[in-house]
Amino acid sequence: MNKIYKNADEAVADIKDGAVLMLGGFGLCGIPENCIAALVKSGPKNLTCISNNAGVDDFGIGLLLQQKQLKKMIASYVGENAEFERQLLSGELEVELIPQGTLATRCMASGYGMPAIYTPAGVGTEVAVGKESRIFNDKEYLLEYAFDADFAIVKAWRGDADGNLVYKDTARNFNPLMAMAGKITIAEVEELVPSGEIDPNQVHTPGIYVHRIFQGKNYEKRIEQLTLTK
Amino acid sequence: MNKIYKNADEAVADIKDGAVLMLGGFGLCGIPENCIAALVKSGPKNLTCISNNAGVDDFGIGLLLQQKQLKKMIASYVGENAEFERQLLSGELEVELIPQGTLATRCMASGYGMPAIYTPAGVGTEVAVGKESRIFNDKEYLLEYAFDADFAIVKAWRGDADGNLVYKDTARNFNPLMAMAGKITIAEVEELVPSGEIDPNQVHTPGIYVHRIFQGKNYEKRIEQLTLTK
Amino acid sequence: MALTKEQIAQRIAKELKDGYYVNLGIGIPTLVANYIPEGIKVILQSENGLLGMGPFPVAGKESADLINAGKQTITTLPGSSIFDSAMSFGMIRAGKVNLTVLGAMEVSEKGDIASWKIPGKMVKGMGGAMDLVASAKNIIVAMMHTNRQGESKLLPACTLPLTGIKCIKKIVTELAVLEVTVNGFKLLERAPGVTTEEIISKTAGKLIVEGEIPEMQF
Amino acid sequence: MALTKEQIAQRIAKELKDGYYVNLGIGIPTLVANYIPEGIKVILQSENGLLGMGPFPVAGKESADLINAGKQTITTLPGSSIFDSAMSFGMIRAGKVNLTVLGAMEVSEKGDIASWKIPGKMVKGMGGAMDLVASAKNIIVAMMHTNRQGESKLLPACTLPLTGIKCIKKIVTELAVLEVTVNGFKLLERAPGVTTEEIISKTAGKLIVEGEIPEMQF
Repeated sequence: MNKIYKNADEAVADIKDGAVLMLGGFGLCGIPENCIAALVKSGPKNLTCISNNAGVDDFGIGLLLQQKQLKKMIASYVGENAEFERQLLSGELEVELIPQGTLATRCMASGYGMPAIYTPAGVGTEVAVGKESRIFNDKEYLLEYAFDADFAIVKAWRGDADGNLVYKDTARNFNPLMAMAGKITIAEVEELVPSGEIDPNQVHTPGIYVHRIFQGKNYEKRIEQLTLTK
Repeated sequence: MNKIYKNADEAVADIKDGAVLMLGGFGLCGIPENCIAALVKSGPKNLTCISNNAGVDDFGIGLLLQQKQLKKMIASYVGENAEFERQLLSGELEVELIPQGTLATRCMASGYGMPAIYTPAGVGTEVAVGKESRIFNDKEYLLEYAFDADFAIVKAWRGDADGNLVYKDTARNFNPLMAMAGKITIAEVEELVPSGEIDPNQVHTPGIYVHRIFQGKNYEKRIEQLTLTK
Repeated sequence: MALTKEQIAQRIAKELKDGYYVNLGIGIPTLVANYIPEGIKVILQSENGLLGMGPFPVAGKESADLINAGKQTITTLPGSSIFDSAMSFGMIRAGKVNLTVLGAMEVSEKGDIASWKIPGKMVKGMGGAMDLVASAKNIIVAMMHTNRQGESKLLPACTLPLTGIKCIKKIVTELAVLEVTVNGFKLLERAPGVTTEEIISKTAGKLIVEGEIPEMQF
Repeated sequence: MALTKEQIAQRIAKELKDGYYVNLGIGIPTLVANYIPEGIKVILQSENGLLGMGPFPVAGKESADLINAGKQTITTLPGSSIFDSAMSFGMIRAGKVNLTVLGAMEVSEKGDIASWKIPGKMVKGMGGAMDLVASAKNIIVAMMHTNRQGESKLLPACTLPLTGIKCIKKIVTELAVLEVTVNGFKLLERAPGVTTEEIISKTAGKLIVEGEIPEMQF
């Protein structure tokens, strides 16, 4: 068994035109920088990207937008990105907006083998249009389906040869959920350690969910809103 | 805000006759020993206990059985307990058997605000009788409802004043799931530390789910099946 | 005198109770954190996966890995915990968060809220707002009483696309504190020096004014 | 010669592939761990919340906090991970576990399995068995071909309460390896020295015997 890949180029090499990708991260926090750069280089087109946000103009998923590699974006919030807006208004890019908790739970449902979940988010709004709803205990819920992806691409702080992952602070966000939802899950980590160095009790994503792992390099980890106490 | 209780007696003092309790643990591993002892002492009757197992004759939930404090047991596996069998056959005790994964997921659903979940476990068996079923992607699933409890009583390895919990090894099992499902959640820990001593990244149960916490004492931690490599 | 944004936040902060877990939205709600009453402990939840949000970091201590739902650099506190987005919305959905404070474009007399989309303008998305309003048991809206055109934001029915329905319990504006009841907006308090008449004139939805309306206390 | 229990386990172990995540039930299935082929890595899942189950501990190293689903004291290995019961069954339900091996009282020619309950006897419960059989994509049953009364356990239809339906893919008994096909049990291999006629006589469900049936290789 070998899950270790040399680098991002090797890990994403078989991602082809039309693939459905999940990309971890919240804003620019905890995004798989190396894999995004490798995808810009390898250049698959007509991608569907499932990610909470769409990056900024010159970083994160914004880089894939610049290269016009995206056909569809599934996200909860897509501000902070002028090129995104341009492609959306011109009809080049399709967008599906999903409440953030629904997005997260639909990923988890996939990793937990649950075909669908019930959530009250969106009841009575345009999000509910065309969806099945049901009352439980006098409260209305929408039925939302699990979704998976051809490839889930996540970023962790540490990982080991068995594919076990540990995230750092709020860079965790969607990463463990998407890791569970990939038909093939690719994890890039800041530090790849030999199996045995991570306490089994502190593993956030068990290796069973991770198919490929590599140690990323040159992490920029850009801060979107630097806010300081004066 | 004070979640810290002096001891088990104080923490379970308001558990009255007829209460519905969840008790963490798998077999005798990770059970809330101190709270069980305190319940034997305080003596509420007609309890409904939701727990994966029912302990052994003289330990764990078996102690509550000895005192005839249980009206109903909801579990996945109830072997290893002669008194249990006697009460069951004599009709003193009602038992509801639930597949283990269904039991776990129904607890989690409660903590995640999901009123029901779909699982294939039990399809085509007597577990499915009277239950709603539904086909997703050509596979049949049962609709199973979230359940909560008046009190969830869990055991963790470490905890802090904010109620954050960390479990040790497979003593984790049902504990984090039940901790999320209690209207009131009581956590007993081997070591209670000041807030700040547990790395936020290593918290298994965030304090928001825990209402009462105390440092237990005299843990016996009995081994059910000592099995050694010779 | 109409309240400043800081004063709106300050008034909302009076609703906080010891041990409350609170989710604060972007804008005025964020300011509520500056006015937590002395002697009580309030734990802030950030829906990107943090309980126990601390203040912004001092220069040099910022981390790209530690941000809030507004993507601002923040800090943790002793007793903080980190979790994934599913658990974060799980605890919100399960009603474990005691109070949610958020902004709005419009609120209806039924408690409906519109806050995420203006037809004809670029739609950025609902983020976590729909999950929050559909799940939280106790929601306070912090907003201006009227929009830039001077039109009331407290309406018989929302005109903009909805974020959620029948969910808002209380509204604090620069002019008033109002409760959403089954019979409409009920005026609870006036901003110091603001007349009941002014509030009536600026509230388009059904407004219940019973007896003497007290001034807010700070 | 009919296989010993160890040999049944040994034969099943030949189904293991490098990188497989495997859940082994109590009894004969547990013995499979002793015969993992050289040169491949197999990760054992224990449904109480562990991936990477190691051997039983040496005396003095046992821990009450570290047990398997059979409640036996065990150890972890480098690369192990621990999780709660919901995630454990989540990964099972999601089909992430490549192979499940478990015992049975009866298996039907449709792949139904009965393994948890005998009417009139004390019912201990299904534990995780119903979740496992309903979820796993690849299930091998390890059992004796006949019961203590000499009656076949491979039946047209199960007579005992079911654990799951249409889920068993393969059966290894002391006499044979059989595949469950849409047309019934298909005989794949005979135990060394066991005749096809003996297997036919001890299989009550529909049995497909095509051509020469090879002997098992160890």
